[in-house]
Amino acid sequence: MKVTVIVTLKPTVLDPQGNAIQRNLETAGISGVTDVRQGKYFEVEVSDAVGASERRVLIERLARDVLTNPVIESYRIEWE
Amino acid sequence: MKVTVIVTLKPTVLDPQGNAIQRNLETAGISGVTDVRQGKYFEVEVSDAVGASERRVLIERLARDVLTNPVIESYRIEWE
Amino acid sequence: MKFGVVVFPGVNCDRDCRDAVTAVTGQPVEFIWHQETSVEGFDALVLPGGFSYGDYLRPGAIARFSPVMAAIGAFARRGGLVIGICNGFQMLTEAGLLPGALLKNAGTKYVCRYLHLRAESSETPFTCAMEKGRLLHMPIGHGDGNYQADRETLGRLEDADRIAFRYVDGDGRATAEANPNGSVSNIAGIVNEGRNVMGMMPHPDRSFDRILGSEDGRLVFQSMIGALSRV
Amino acid sequence: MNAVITDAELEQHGVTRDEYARIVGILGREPNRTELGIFSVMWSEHCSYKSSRVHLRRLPTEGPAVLQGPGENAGIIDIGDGLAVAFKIESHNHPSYIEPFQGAATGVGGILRDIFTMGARPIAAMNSLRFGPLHGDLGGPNRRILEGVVGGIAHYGNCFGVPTVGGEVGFAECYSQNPLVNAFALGVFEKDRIFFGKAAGVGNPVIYVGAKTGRDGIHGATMASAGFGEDAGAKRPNVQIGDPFMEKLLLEACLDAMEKGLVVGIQDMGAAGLTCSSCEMGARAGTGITLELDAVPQRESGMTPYEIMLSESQERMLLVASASRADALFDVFRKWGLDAAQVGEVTGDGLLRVRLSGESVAEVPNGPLADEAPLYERPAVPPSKPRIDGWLPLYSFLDGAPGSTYESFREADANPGAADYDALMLRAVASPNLASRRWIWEQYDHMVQSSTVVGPGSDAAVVRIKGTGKALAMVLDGPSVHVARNPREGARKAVAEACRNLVCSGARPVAATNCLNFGNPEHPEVMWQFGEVVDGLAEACSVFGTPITGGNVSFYNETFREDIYPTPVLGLVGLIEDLSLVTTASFRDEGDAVVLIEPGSRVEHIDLEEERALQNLLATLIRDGLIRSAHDLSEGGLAVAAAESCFSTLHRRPVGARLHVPSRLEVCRDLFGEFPTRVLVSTRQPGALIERAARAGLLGHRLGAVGGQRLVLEYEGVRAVDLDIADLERVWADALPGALNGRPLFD
Ligand SMILES: Nc1ncnc2c1ncn2[C@@H]1O[C@H](COP(=O)(O)OP(=O)(O)O)[C@@H](O)[C@H]1O
Ligand SMILES: [Mg+2]
Repeated sequence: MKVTVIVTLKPTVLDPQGNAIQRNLETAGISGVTDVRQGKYFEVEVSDAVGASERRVLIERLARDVLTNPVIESYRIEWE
Repeated sequence: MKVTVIVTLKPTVLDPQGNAIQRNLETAGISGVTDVRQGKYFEVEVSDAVGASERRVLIERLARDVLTNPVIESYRIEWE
Repeated sequence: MKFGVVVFPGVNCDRDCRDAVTAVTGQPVEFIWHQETSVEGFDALVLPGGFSYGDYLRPGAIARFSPVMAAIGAFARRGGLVIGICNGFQMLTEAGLLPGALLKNAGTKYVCRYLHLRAESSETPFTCAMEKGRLLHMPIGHGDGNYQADRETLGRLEDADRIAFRYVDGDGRATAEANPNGSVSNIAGIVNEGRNVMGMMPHPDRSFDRILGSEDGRLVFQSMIGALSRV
Repeated sequence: MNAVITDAELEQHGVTRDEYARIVGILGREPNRTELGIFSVMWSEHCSYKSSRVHLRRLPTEGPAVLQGPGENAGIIDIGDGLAVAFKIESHNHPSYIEPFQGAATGVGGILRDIFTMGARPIAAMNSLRFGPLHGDLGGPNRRILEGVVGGIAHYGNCFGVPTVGGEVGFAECYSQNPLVNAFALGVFEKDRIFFGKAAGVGNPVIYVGAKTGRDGIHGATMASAGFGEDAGAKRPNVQIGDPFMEKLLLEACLDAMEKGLVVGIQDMGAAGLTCSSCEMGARAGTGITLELDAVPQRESGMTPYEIMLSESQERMLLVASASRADALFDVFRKWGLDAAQVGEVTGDGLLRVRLSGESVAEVPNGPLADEAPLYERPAVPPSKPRIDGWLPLYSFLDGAPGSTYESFREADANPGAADYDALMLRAVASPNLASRRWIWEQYDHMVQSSTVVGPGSDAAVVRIKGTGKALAMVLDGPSVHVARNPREGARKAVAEACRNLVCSGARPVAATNCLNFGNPEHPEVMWQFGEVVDGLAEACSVFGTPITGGNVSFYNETFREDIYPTPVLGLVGLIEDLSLVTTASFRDEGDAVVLIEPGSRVEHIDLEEERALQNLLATLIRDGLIRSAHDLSEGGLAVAAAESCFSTLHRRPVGARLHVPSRLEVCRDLFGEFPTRVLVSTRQPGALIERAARAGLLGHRLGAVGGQRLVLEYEGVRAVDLDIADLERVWADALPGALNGRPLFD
């Protein structure tokens, strides 16, 4: 089964990457974009041998403990 | 207005970061995950002064020409 | 013969490239600011290493939109010599002047070390001062040097003798252990179809003086001078 | 604008009642909250050095080469040819515990700004790190901290484009919840082009350039002035994110503007941000500054004056320009794609005036704010019993090693005849404090700028100065267990060892910087340690003629009330007059003779005069071309120094050596024991060398020769160690990556 985890910087945390992209869009001929924030997108494949409730726990732990740096990031899980 | 762009590696392209995460899952005590692929997640804020149709063109161009390297990646836009 | 070193915000090997070209060729070298729209008057261009625009988004991705890139493209189409080193290689692939892409290293970490390269072709303006199979000692320093291309592109590179360098061990074998970043087929450098544009991850600009550990990098710039004086 | 300040607020700000009374005295009235905030950061331990200043005065700070001592962003020395060198070390311990990657990254960013603020282009960086053990209960968290810290240093330095050429890493239990991250940077410039943080010229515009101000890091300086307890998590919103690309733009733009003569005064916004930079610049020039907060570029909406003044957002600079040339300055910033804004003006009345929407929100005199911080002579009492048992400093590398390694050495030391020295040798080179650091420094770009002559891995790093035949050698050194056992003696040893490292590389030591990492200054034992260390440093630096041109103090390194070891980290800079003198630790050719140079008696205590004799001897031997390689003996003693000299280099595969170890004490101590003032050299003229040593009052033992594929150490006719050198090197090289993967070689 496939699950998606989205990790984004907390709103008040500076995003140098997003800033640099936004600030240089004019040179790429794109104007009107006032803000860009960059996050991470994970597609996670879980073995079907793992039961449904176990899976929830597993993905929660993966998202919270491995994929996210809780000091600066937060996460969201999209179950399909 | 806020638009989300998701950029993922094409399925045939190998993903060093996803692989590294997956390799380290066992040490983190997480088993049952058979694959992890890492992509990028962009939250883009477009000025309200930009009209709706213009906005579509703008975001398409941003996603296709800037945020994605077509040799290895593909993108998806989520209009809200 | 005038060399131009193109300066993008965030590159950090611009001075190294200038110093290396000056030391090896004795020819005049000038910096070209990324906002320039013309590269008129230059005989060869160097796209240096570093972190243009922080390498945020993807290495070389934002630099591709700088005004000077259009001029560089036209220069290349006219047959001008363009060498991209490290971040410069990444810019050339992003700009479509070289095929393939440079992904994050297989180990995901930045790697800075000396290693061995094998010159795979002496039929390019960047390698003509080396015999085919020649081993070179040169450093790398990158986090995204994992060269990847689809099967068809690879076939074309192989068939047309367009692979300039491969990572090898001290005995000249292109083994998996000798590959520092996971590049397909141990590729460290390639040329375009016209053979006048080369991208390479290792740094000839850091190996032009024995005191730095090696002077094998000189051969690359000597090749360029040789090729330029022949036309 | 007055508000009643409560006791709770004072406590929150770390301001005592007495300090508050002093503030009221200076202002002649009660402060408002913004003013209290301003005083609290400027008078925090981190910014004001209120507990350390009385001691720091005892450090030697002057010498013929010193152009700028402590008091500015960095110290400056003269290296001839019209060139000067700025260098400094700074700690980022607390932020690195909270967020290892960003904490270490922003530490690197801060020290680089200190260097280029003065007009120097950074040409080298180093770092000194301390972590808890990678094995055992806290092994997992400690490994993650190490990986994060190293990744952060690499991220920032690599992108900025400064080669990270060296450093040191140590492990001990006391750093488990309190890692140390000390970052050093060094830059070069023309000696008549030094810039200072002075707000000169009444009417001149005050200009802000760089990243926008956000709510990050508010009260970072106060945070670095308190220990960690249960509430470490609550301090997390303070985390700052580094933007090395922005910093690279600032570097190029600032140097460009200075070159064009557009800068009157300049200072980075580091700890205490806008507050510190504006009031210090005013205080140095004896002027006032008016700030219009509406003009300050802001990342978030609705920021209060308090937040704007105290924000520690990274990658920001404050400049004073002459009124007539401000436009040209803005042009430079525009070229580099940087946001800049005039945020104020220099005034003649000595006041820091802060205004928002036309209204005054704070008004404080610059001078007293910057210079009249309270000064404490805190109680200092020696501890009733030493924390470290006397045995450990003999084999200091065992601190933080797995229990079994520790025990094997303890047994061998007690019963030397029965031990297996091959096994001990393998354990020694695999121990955390001795294992190869390659896994770490390969992540650092140590070659950018094409000037690295000797990179990480030798005794000192060597960077050439382009355009001259000269080079600079530099080293960081902080032997913590020795200092923990005996602070004064340990500090003397640290200076001696750092200088010895420089001399081994062909340099003459010129000047020093230091970072003093200590526990809670309110603990009398900690203040005693501090005073002792300062005296040890002062004495040794005077003997070696290396004045201290600056540094940093980091107190409150404690977690759950446990203080760390007193950990002074010395940064020494030396000059190599000619590139031909550059010497490394590695043996070169088969057949070269190997000689150990040491004083007549082998004791733990260091004699600084003997040390000076050794260093003078070595310097002249190198100058006269007698030395092929030179390696200082430190952790792991003779056996480990010999192994390190054999390991592979850029230019050759590993090479063996067959050495006879002179018998002085007993075998374990003679092989692995750590005694000061010793170097291992290789030479083609052993006879002449030994004779010259004797004339200098030192012993030169001819131990044997370089050659073969095995390292053989004979002791009293027995082969104590006999190992294939490639095998030994593999164990040494694999130990750290193995431990980081949770697969240590020995447990
Ligand atoms: N241990 C020390 N030895 C000598 N000088 C020191 C020491 N600690 C701090 N200093 C000096 O005190 C001044 C203030 O230091 P600091 O507040 O760390 O500077 P910055 O504001 O650049 O961070 C500097 O000039 C520094 O060199
Ligand atoms: Mg400073």
